[in-house]
Amino acid sequence: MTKKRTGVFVCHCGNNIAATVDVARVAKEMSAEETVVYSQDYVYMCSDPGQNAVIQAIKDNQLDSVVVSCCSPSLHEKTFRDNATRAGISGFTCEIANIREQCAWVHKDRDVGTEKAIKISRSAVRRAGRNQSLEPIAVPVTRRVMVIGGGIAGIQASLDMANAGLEVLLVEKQATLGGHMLQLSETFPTLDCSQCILSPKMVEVSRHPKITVMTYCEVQEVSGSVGNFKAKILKKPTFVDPEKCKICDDCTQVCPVVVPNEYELGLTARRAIYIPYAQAIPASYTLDEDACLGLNPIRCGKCKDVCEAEAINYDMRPETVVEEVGAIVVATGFDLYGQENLGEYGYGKVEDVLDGLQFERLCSASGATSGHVLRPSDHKVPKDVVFIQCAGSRDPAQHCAYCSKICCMYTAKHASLYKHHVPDGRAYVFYIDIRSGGKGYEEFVQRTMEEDGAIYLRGRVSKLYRHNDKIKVLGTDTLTGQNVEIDADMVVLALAMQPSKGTADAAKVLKIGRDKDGFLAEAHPKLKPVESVTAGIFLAGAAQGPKDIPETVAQAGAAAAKVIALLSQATLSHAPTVARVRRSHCTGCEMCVTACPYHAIRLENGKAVVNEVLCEGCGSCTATCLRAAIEVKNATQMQVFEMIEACLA
Amino acid sequence: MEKILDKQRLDDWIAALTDWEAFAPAVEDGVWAFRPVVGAARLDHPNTKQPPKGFAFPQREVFFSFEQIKGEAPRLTQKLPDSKHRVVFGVRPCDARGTVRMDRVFADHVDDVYYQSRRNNMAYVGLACNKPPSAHCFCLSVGGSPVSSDGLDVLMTDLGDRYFLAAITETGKSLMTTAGDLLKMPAAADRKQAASVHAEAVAQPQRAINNPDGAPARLKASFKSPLWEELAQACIGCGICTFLCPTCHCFDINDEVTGSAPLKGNRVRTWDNCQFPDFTMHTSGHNPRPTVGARLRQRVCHKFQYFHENFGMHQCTGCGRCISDCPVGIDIVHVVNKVTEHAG
Amino acid sequence: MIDVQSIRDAARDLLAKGEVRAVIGYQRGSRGMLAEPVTITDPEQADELVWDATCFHNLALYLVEDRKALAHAQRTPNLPIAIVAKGCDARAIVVLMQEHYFKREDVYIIGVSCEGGGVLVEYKLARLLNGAQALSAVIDGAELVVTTLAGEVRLPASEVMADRCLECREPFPKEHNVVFGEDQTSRQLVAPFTALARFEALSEADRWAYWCRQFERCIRCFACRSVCPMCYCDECVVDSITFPVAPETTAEEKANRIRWIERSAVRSENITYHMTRAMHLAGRCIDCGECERVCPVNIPLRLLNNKMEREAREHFGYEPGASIGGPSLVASFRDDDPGQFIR
Amino acid sequence: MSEEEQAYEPKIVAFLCKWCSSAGSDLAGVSRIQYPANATPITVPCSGSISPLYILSAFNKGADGVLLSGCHIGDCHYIEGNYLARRKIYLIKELLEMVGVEPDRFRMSWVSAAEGAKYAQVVKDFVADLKPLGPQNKLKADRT
Repeated sequence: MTKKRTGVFVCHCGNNIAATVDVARVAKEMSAEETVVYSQDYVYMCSDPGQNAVIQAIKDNQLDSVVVSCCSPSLHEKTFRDNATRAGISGFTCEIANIREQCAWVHKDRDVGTEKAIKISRSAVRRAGRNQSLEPIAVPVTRRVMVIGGGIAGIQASLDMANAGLEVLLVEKQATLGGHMLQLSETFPTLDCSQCILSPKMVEVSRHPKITVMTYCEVQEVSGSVGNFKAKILKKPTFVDPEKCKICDDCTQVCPVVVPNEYELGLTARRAIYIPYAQAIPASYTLDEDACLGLNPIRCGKCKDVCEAEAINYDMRPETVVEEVGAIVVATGFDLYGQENLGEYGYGKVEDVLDGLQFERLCSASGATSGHVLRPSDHKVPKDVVFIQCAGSRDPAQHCAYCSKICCMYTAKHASLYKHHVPDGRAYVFYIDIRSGGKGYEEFVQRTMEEDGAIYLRGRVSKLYRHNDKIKVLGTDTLTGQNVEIDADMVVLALAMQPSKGTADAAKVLKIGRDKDGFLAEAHPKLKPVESVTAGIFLAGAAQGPKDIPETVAQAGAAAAKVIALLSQATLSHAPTVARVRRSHCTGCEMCVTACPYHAIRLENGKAVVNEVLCEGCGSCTATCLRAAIEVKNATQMQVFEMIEACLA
Repeated sequence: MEKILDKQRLDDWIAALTDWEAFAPAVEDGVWAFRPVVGAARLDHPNTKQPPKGFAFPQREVFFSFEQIKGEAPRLTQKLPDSKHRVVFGVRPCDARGTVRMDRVFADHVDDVYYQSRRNNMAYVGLACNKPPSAHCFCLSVGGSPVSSDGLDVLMTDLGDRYFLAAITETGKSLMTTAGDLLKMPAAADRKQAASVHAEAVAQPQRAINNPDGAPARLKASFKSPLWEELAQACIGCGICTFLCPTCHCFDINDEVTGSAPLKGNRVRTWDNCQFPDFTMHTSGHNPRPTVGARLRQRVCHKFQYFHENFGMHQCTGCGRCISDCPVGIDIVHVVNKVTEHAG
Repeated sequence: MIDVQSIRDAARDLLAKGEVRAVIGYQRGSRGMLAEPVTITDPEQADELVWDATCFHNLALYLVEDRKALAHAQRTPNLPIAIVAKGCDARAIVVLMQEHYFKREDVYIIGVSCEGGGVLVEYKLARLLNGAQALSAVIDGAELVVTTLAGEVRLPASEVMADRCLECREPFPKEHNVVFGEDQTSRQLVAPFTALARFEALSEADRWAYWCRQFERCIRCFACRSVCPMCYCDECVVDSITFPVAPETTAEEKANRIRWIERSAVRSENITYHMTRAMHLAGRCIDCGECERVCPVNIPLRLLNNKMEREAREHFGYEPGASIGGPSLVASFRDDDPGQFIR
Repeated sequence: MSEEEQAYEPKIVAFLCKWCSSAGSDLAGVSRIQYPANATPITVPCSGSISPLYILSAFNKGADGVLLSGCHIGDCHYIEGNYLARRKIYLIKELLEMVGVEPDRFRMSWVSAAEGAKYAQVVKDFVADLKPLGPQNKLKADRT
């Protein structure tokens, strides 16, 4: 190796540094270093003349590396790296020795300060002496985005990105777009109709020239990295050609198979061939292969016989397509907390104990009861309804430790809607606290209590059971200390929100982290709330954590903005200070693979291989590797070793 | 010169050697080693874990220190060993014979000033092995004996309550003379007892190399023998056999840098070891002794062939350390016998 | 008590039927009663195999050597290699597989249970025999059966067994293809980490005085790392030359090895070496105790490794050698790892 | 404190993560909080990149004390680097204490970018704790 030619530039920073540090002495001491061929001090290194002096010195002395002893690298590292680049050498050969914030400003004694400044500078000189000339890594990008999940989050993100000119692939597992929002009756706090605000967006998505909607599809495999992902998508057969289907509904009239209707949460039934709901997007029927008698004219074939449009085709087969995209938005949403987990509230055992979404369907004009609140068991109008909040939330001992955030509001909405439907009925709400942070939220809760007359009881329900045709609800009102006993006609549980099954699947396929509750983990809880830990994969909606519609829409917009910014460039630029594997030393033990927070390392033929685009250069691998087989460029163990020596010389 | 020393008076003799720093076997955490004599010295050791070779050939030796100010010529300062006189008590005859071999190596072609200056200030007071100190002793088959005085300045023989001392060298004589009245003239009975103890010692059963004289030629003929790999199969490549050997003398020279502006440090010699896989590693990545077999062959052939060709004697004194301390049972007696039996 | 013939039969069968390409086991050596490692390839050699209380060696080391030899020869064999493995050896094999050093199907594990005993320590036995020469030593239940010239002696096994065996929590090779001997995992001889606890009760000054003495004795023969199946790196970080040289190895790399320690066998370098080794074995050491056994200058290296093992067990719920698929100790973490020491 | 202790200035190597602790020490500077000059900082990408060998090496080269500082748990710029560090550093700390190195020779702290005063305090406390211990000779190489 030819010896480095390093130049050292010591800044006075006016008197900021020079008052405590003998800058001339620092410059002189540095010239004694093996690799230093040029050394000077100057009053303001960052001034124009100072910067020009650096550039000139690099050229005049054929410097290949630079150390600037000055203020914190957070202020001028970029300045001097740019200078190095302008002078024709790699900016990554430039090191900053912070002798202001970490030295001159915190010490008074000139001798002591000077000694420490020498150590800090010498340490930087040693590091620079082993810096490689690196250039940023350029990655070409595919200007296409895949959105996983066709609920409100996915719809909003797709529209925002498509409107910005990006090509969008919207992948939804169900037969229609819309997600859970489609099941809602009204939305808090304005009580406007959910479908009325969602349907236009769904239509917009379906008609948008930049958006390809892929319903009844699942992402099976994703490879590649930011800018260039490859996604393998499974298209499940619907056995109905949406182009031909006229939505005449003749097929469902003849279909002999009856199964519970998922969209109505089992409150009603559907046929094996069905349309999830009337305004489904795409507007077409789906033949449920599992329920159908056999996809075979010999077995049944009634729907095919009756279909005048000849839209039904029993020979459709699952199909896999591979799509290339530059970024991915994950909007896989939530599920309600498993009902089976809440035996104490009789769910599934005691009739007329419903969950929140079922109650939405009871209230909805398009629902099974055409908007009349009737209890499922006997279709009577329930006169006493108990709403139980925090069903599964805020219970670290048995259920979810977290607050599901939206239940206070939707329970208030339910109580309010119920009172609108059944003015002479009584709505009881058991709650722990009321959390109503949000624009107009607190007022809405107050209206529910005061104007709609919902009875709020602070406390938990200890027990409920069927008693004749009533549900006996036992609880405590902790405000009065009284035991409460209610003979209810119906009970509605505000079940906790949990990450949907699709969220768990997506996390696995995309290899992105999940938090302890299973929600998708953001790259940084404060500063990167819509980024996943993997570059190029973004998060939107309740898959990342419980949130309501406006928050979901805002986050979807934010994710879209990040994608738009990312894909606005022809190539991506990535810092070259990434990990490098010494193949001769690697034994393929996989410790670095496990330790890497970015999944940037994989084993290939028994050796670690770094995906330079994913690597952020944190060095967790270096410290974990037992044989120094992996190191971050320009932050190598050798460099640290020499810096330690410099600090103690 | 022959004398009798009352066992009780050993310490007095050591104390009388005021010009000498005295060492004797002592046990620490179950390990016998030559240590400076503090208080009473007891010579009831089996054999020390390490031979006394480190006195003249320490595991680490600084040759010189260097300092180079940027742009100037390097300045070197030689670091010669101190000139203290050191005497070691309780040296076993096999180890003393090891010293003879080390002396040959470090005076051959060039005088190694570091070795010589240490060696010239050393004296070895040996102790005959009335019984073999280890189950793996085989000094008799390599030209030695449990009562050999080769390489010693004084040979002591344990006669029960007293030692029979024989001066071997002038240094030995002066050590004994310094003792003055402590040493008595031996009576005829003492001489007779010493002679019979020696005879009994030599008659003790030992392990044996079957044909030591034929070994050099037979080993030479066995260079390509497949037995080497077979016998070395279990070798783990550690350095026990050679680091504990009284005759192994390979070393490495390194610069231990202590500062870089100015560049300074020490040039240091440390023991090295032909059983380490990296011993013969070339910069190119080529290793001429890539296998355990090749490395075992080197160790054995150096001792029983190459050294013999150079110096006319085996470079093994039969102390048995490499056998008893080998973690996996590699047994030089067995190896030499097996290879020489199947030679050609 | 395991009949050694059953091990021999198993080895012979495996070789004769061509199910394995070699068997790594123990044989009687030339040094009296002590067993030594052997690799046999011929079914005829199976009768040379032995199994007794001197089978100290952790033979997993030879799986590593085998792998290295194969890599050197650029050979990929189509048959597994069989190995006789005690509980500790089997745990070592698990760690090696966890670190992808070889695959499960590459190894045929002939498990041998230590049952109520373990391996002996030569000096403990010599003390009890009072000068008599032992010709063989087999553990039978809680007793050691020693044959001497004067006849058979039965000694309490616990008085001659190695500390590591007395403290062993798993004297049965859980991972195996075939296993001989009873699973007596529940036996309680001495509580695990007893020696460590005794040592830790010393004051800081006494602890330092102790280790100072130990590390000053070290001659850096590297037997500890040479005998360790986990020290399978081609090049140890404390060595100052580049050992594995590949075509892409640059001259700079060769010339600029970091010298974390010097070759001089002095206290400071010795201690850095041993502490680095203990750190590198954290979560990997399965307490076969071989490093301590082979140390020619009696450095109690098990204490260091035991310390790491106990911390990992108590604070991170980590058990080395328990699972082939689990993450490595230092490459993973738990949210509730101890952090009280951090200010 | 004796005069000798007063005169003795311990040498400290301080490994600071770039994102939190180094930034925190910058804030101490901007706030002009005075603290002893004994600790020379080495900025590393993340506390998770600190190999136990760095610590042993610093002691080997004669550091009287070694300080490690990173982002608070949950705040790691690299998500989980400090979790990995916490486990590894715990082990090396235990090992150092086991062989009888004074526990006060080694210190780890979480210092965020907003905790300039905390960084200054950590250094002050460390220096004060190190002074009574005197020079570190246990692990220091004797290079004569």
